Amino acid sequence: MKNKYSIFSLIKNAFTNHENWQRAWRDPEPKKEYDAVIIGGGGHGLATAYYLAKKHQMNNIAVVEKGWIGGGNTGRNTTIIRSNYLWDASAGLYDHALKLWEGLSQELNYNVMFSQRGVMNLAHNLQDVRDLKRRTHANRLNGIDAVWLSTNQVKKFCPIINTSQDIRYPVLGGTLQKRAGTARHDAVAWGYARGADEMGVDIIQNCEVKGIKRVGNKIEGLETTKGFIKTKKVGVVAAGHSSVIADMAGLRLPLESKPLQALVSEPVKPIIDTVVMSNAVHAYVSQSDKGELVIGAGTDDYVSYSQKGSHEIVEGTLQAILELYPIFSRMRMLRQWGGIVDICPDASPIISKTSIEGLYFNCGWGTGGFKATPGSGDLFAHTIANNEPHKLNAAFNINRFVSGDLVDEHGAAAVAH
Amino acid sequence: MLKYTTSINDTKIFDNLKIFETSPIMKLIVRGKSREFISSVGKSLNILLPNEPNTSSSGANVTALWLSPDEWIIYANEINSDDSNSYIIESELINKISNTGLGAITDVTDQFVMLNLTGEKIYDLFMKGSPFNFNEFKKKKGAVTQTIINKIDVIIHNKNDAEVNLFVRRSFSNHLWSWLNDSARFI
Amino acid sequence: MFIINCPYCGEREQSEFKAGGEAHIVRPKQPTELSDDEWAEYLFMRKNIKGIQLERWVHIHGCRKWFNMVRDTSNDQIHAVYKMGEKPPIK
Amino acid sequence: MSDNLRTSASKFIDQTTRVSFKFDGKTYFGFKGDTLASALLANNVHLVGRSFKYHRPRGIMTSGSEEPNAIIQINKNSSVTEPNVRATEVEIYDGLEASSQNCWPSVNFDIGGINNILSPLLPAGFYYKTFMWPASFWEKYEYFIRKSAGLGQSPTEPDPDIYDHNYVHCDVLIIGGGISGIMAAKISAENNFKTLLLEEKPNLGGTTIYQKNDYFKINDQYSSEWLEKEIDQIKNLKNLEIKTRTSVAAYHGYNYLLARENLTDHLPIEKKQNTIRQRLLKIRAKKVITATGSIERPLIFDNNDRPGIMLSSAIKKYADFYGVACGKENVLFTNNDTAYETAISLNNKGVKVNAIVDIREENKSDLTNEINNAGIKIYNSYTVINTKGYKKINKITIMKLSKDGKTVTDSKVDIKCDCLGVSGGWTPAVHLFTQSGGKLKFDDNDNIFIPNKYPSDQLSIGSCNGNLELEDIISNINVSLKNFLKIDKTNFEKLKINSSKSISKRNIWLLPSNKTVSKTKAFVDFQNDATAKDIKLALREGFRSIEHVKRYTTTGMGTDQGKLGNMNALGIISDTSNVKMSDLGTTTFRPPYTPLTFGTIVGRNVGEFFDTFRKTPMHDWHVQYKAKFENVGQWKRAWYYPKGNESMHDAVQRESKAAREGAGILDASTLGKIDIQGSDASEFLNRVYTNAWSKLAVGKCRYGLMLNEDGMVYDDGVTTRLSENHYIMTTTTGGAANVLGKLEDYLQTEWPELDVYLTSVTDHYATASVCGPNSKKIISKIIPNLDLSDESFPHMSFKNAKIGNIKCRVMRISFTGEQSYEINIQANYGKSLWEKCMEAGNEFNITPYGTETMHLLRAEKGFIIVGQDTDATLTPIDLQMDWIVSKKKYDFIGKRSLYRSDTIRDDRKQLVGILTDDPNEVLEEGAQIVADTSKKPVEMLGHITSSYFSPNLNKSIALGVVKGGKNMMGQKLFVPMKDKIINVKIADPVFLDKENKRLNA
Repeated sequence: MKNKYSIFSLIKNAFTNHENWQRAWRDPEPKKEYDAVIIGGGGHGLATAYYLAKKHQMNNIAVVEKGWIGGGNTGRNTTIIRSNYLWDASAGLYDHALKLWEGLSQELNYNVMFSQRGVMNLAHNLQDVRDLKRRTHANRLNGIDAVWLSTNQVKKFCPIINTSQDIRYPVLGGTLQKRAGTARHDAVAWGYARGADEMGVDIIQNCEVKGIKRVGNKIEGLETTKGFIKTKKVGVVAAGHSSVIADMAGLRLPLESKPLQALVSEPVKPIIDTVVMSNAVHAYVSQSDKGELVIGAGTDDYVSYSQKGSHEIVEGTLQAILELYPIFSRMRMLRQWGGIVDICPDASPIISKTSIEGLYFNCGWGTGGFKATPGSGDLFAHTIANNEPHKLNAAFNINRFVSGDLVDEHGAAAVAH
Repeated sequence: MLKYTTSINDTKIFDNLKIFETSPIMKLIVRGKSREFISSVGKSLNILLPNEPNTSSSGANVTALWLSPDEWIIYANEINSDDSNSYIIESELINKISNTGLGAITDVTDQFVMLNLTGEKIYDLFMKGSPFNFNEFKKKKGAVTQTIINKIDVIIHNKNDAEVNLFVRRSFSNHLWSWLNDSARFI
Repeated sequence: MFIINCPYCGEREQSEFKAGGEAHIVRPKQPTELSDDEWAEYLFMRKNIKGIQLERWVHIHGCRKWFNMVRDTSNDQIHAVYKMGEKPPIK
Repeated sequence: MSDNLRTSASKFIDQTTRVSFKFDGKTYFGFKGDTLASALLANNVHLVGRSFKYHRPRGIMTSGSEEPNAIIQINKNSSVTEPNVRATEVEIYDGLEASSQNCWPSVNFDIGGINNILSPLLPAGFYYKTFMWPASFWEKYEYFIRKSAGLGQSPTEPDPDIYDHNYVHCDVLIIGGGISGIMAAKISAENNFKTLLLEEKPNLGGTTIYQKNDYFKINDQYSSEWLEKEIDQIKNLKNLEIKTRTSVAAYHGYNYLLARENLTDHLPIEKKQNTIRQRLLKIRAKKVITATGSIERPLIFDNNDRPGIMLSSAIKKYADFYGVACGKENVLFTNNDTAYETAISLNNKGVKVNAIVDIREENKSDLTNEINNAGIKIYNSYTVINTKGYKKINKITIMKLSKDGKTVTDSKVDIKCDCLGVSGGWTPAVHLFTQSGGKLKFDDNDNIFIPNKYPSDQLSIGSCNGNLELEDIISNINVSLKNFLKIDKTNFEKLKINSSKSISKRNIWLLPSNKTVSKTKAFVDFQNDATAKDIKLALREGFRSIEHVKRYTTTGMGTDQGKLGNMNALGIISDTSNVKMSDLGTTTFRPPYTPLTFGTIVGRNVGEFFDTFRKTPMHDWHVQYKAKFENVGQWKRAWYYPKGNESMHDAVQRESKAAREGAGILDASTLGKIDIQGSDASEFLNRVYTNAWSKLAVGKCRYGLMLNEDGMVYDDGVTTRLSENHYIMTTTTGGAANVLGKLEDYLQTEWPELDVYLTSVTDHYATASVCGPNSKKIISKIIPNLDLSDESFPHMSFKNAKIGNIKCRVMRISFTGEQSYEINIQANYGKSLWEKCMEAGNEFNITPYGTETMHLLRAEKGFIIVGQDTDATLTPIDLQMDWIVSKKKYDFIGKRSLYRSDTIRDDRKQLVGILTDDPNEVLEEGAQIVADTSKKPVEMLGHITSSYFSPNLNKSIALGVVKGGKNMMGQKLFVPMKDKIINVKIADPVFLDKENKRLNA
């Protein structure tokens, strides 16, 4: 590796005042032609490129990004990583990702700070209890390490939660997945970019796709702001903008792009050392290594690409936070932002071939895509390289919306954060 | 005989603000579209159903509030006795409107609790929980709005300077009542 | 938070409204005669436009009436509202 | 350390009122009107904190909300303590306790200081490059990283304070009460606009209000004197509301702004009790005028972060406004004229100014002469290359700048000082403008970004619009406001203005020194310890985008959100990578402008008001009889009625037996009720329900199942035909609002031709459901004249009735499988009706039962509960309710979806009954069902949806969904639990009275 990262390389470079570090990735102009082009330089897109090169020896490929890599939902999410999903298909997909997370820093020689501090999901009414118990039973049988916690066990694991039974929606218990946790979002994009670049992948930033050229039902190439790029395979990993790209190819997708907001507090010394999620009252909180409380809010109900949501959503989320953590009332919101999430009717993603030969889509991750990054990239790479889905993403094909075989995490378990 | 138990049955007085529930007050939802319907309702109640949005009209016995192009709420100006829930106006309208297929009449007497608020501070109170812009509303006698106060649906009728009638669904009324009282401490 | 001009009640805060997604997707008159693909088109497939979109809203905390809106989803500017059954204003 | 630097009296400070406060345990005195910062400086305390990464000693740097260093913890009390407060914003009061953060054991001796020595190992992004070995160790590394990160301490007890909200609607909102804001407010209000003026500081007047300088005059008076008169005038304008201590946090689309009004933080402790601490104003303004001023930039040079190094404008404010000298030996370092104003102010107060170091080759302005006359030495074309003094600056070293400004020449000169004022020019505060979606343009002349395109009806004036000099500010206001407010004249067109002009300009983003950059510590973001060399490293490593550099170096990510640092960072990036500032653009400024307390955002929507609750007319009775309640949607429903210290299980067993053996009564008022009228009512029901309705006779009731368009079960309930064109529909408790919404949607958008009206009457009726063998006797006691014979009043029919004078509706319908009557009466008679039933039922042991018993009783009969036995993935066919799906009907909502290739499959999950081999074993709801436990992963066939011990069958019963279950009757399966495997078999879901004898008994 051109410059391997380690404590030793840090010490070595300290002597030359860090003037000799090489670029983490090149900044190339697009070639005339590639064997495959990935649209979208977010975590999922860069991971896809990385695994195409690493596992499928496709090195003559490019990632085109209209802005800067990792600038979309990768750099805007609350970094929750877990695999305690209900349906077999989802469990398979997300646990595959979780296993990759567990060795990712070493795999990439880039510290993505994957922190297995555990994720708790709280139950606030009797149906929550049924649903979450159902999930833990399914998880156990699928070999996923989620367990049911009584209210007292919840309190024990996270003492600052208000578990009084007199509050409006008292905590009736919860689930805990210990292997779950968080990671450093930017590092994931940068680590994959550096790794892919190392294997010859061209990462082309500030390059917006303007059109998709096809002859008959075959992909011929892409019109971009940096000129025409010839290629027979295009993998679209454009999250909120998936429908925009699909439209260029004359496709329609079962997606709606909606605003999702998040916020952080000012940094404080460690106060909460796990991740707590509550679908019923809409509160998701953890604490970053920097000390900020990282809080996820909900989505608005309208389509928007403005990357702004309504204040009422943030207000509602903080109401729930103070209901569960009254001690945070004097904490202060430092930063608030919005992203664009593409949501499928069944709240499950699409990792699939399309009716057009050589065109592949990876989208519909809604509010929960970050956790899947390595798995998504690995399986999408497999799908593109072999023109066939891997068994782990077979269920996430576009055709399910025609046949009716949905993977309805939504119906089965509220929002898929 | 059956005892009559209202939801609030209380009066609260603050500086420049008084709130209490008025009951029993007959209330009907009147639905219809045709001109014939409008005139027939008008005759039976001898008032003109307001067709201008966010307005009301008042007759000797009843007041009619515009709710939507084909929906009005009609409420009695005087309280009626609590040992009967059969109303002449209702049966009259059912004959003239429902039974003739001109529209629909629905008794909502207890669907809504009617709160009466008087005093200079009414709108300062509303401002604490309602996104609605009352700047013009408060100046316009007879004005009507449907909006939300502290996330609860309400119908507000500007009855007079510094007097409004507020309608809220019965099951929400206790919560709204305690929120109004809590808020009144800070105006 | 938008200000929405309800065609019946006038300008109100967004919190009184609920969005209902893409407009002018007419429910097929004879669903049973559609293929699975055609039915899926109606049921799930959406334009999800970035730019000027025609969409449905309802004044849920007001007059409870549904209406249509012309909105630029790239900056959330509302260009027009029009009643159900009316043609979208040319724009 | 206790020497007094209070130099002169100031009318802004009440020197007659001494205020005592504690800082780091030591007691100090200040005056009413002081901020914590000014009071500390008056006591010659500069060192107040340690930096985030290197724990370097840091002092007060500014006088406002842009402060990056003086970030402190307020209050010791664990419920009201507050981290990360800016000393420059805290108004002192008696009993105030404050302490330094991010240092241990003390700010004077901080172990973390070691990081400063280790700093060569801690370049930007070092953590991405290490802590990876051994893999399993990250959690341990992270533990220490987390401990050393973070600034202050979170409270650990609930907040006793009250927060509030107000919605505000105005014609014109003016943000900022400096000279521009005040002029705008006067113009706006006097032209009959309902105007609101907000100022974040306790007083109006901005920097002008303390400007006593012969070179800045309006109508031949000091600009301060002129402005004071203006302020006195506008205070009486009737159209104008003024709020100070109110800072605008966010500027959203459609001129929707959020402002925080601070009501008690400045008050003595006893005055803070039981009153509102902060109020969030939710402002909707027709027009917005932004007059937020500008923020002075520091200069970037080696060791530019020591305590005693401050913004020149801050030094001026402390002197002119608070009457405090920040040092005894002052030096100013600048690239523009404003530092000269500071020097003049200090000199006029007899505070010593040793020198002015000015990077400009020359400076021709009135102020220069004044400085020369005062005998203050000016070093033109010089730059500071280093500073000395660990906990307080004591010396600077300067060198001459080369012509191109890229290097330094000649010999070093040392200048002694205990306070260094720096001025790198001014940055317009465009944060709110950009939050609102505004687009900026770069002005190369002043090196600033200024408003270009307004996204809404708004205007920027004053220095936040790039008008940095008095004359421009006023002339621009006159022009722009006329056209913004559509008025033909303003009040300020004939003012006589003298203001000194700053002619010469020179800007160097990163000042050169005799060392290479990579060997210096030139801080750009002071709080996050991001230096110029960090930025250069990021660029070297290929982080090109400004957002990348920001994230990699954490520049601008501190609690000041880069108010001081961002412009300098941009400048350095632009120089290093040869990209024009205009092409580089800025990072996005995100709300809030200054950090906003969670409590303020939430207001009083906590505790009782966190979410709305709904009560039935019988609620008080349930409370009186000790019911336990269950949340169903927003409703509070009676769950069960324990007697004495009865357990839930025992109570439910007792209630269930009583309901079948004697009589039971349930409060069913929460069920949704929709009044349906119109000549097309029957047709409408045909379209929304899966079964047929046209033939339902008047006076009869029918159960209906409603699907989503995707074919999945959505809601269910009994609908009664009251007359030819009049029905009443009941829905599930939780589904009521959604069902009405969905029906209105179809009616208005898909089937406008139908003559149907829907009206919710859920709250109009109280519903008491009396069931059990004795129910008929009880009803007949309450309504003697009602013919209850099975012939005239069979199951699934309805009658109008009267109790005394009171009309009511009686439905004979059953969700328990028992003979059962449902009385629907006007809500205000509900409680009384309930009591009547209890009284009448007394002799038959009538037993009130809650939702839990209801669930058990219906399960014995195999009735489903939508949402418990279904989860939006089950069709009526899956529920084995084929009987309710009309084959004849041409169409109904969801019909088409039932015939998709995967929804017609036979091996879908189907609802079945489940019995355990051991009749005393009660299955856990949610437990999974399998056929073969041997192979891993175990294939799951389905799960248990409902499970109870049935006292009436004296065995456990359960419902569940199982793949292909309907063809597996009697088949043995397993329910694998954590610790054991339970043997079960598939059974008929109807466990009790399959022939429905009890219904008609």
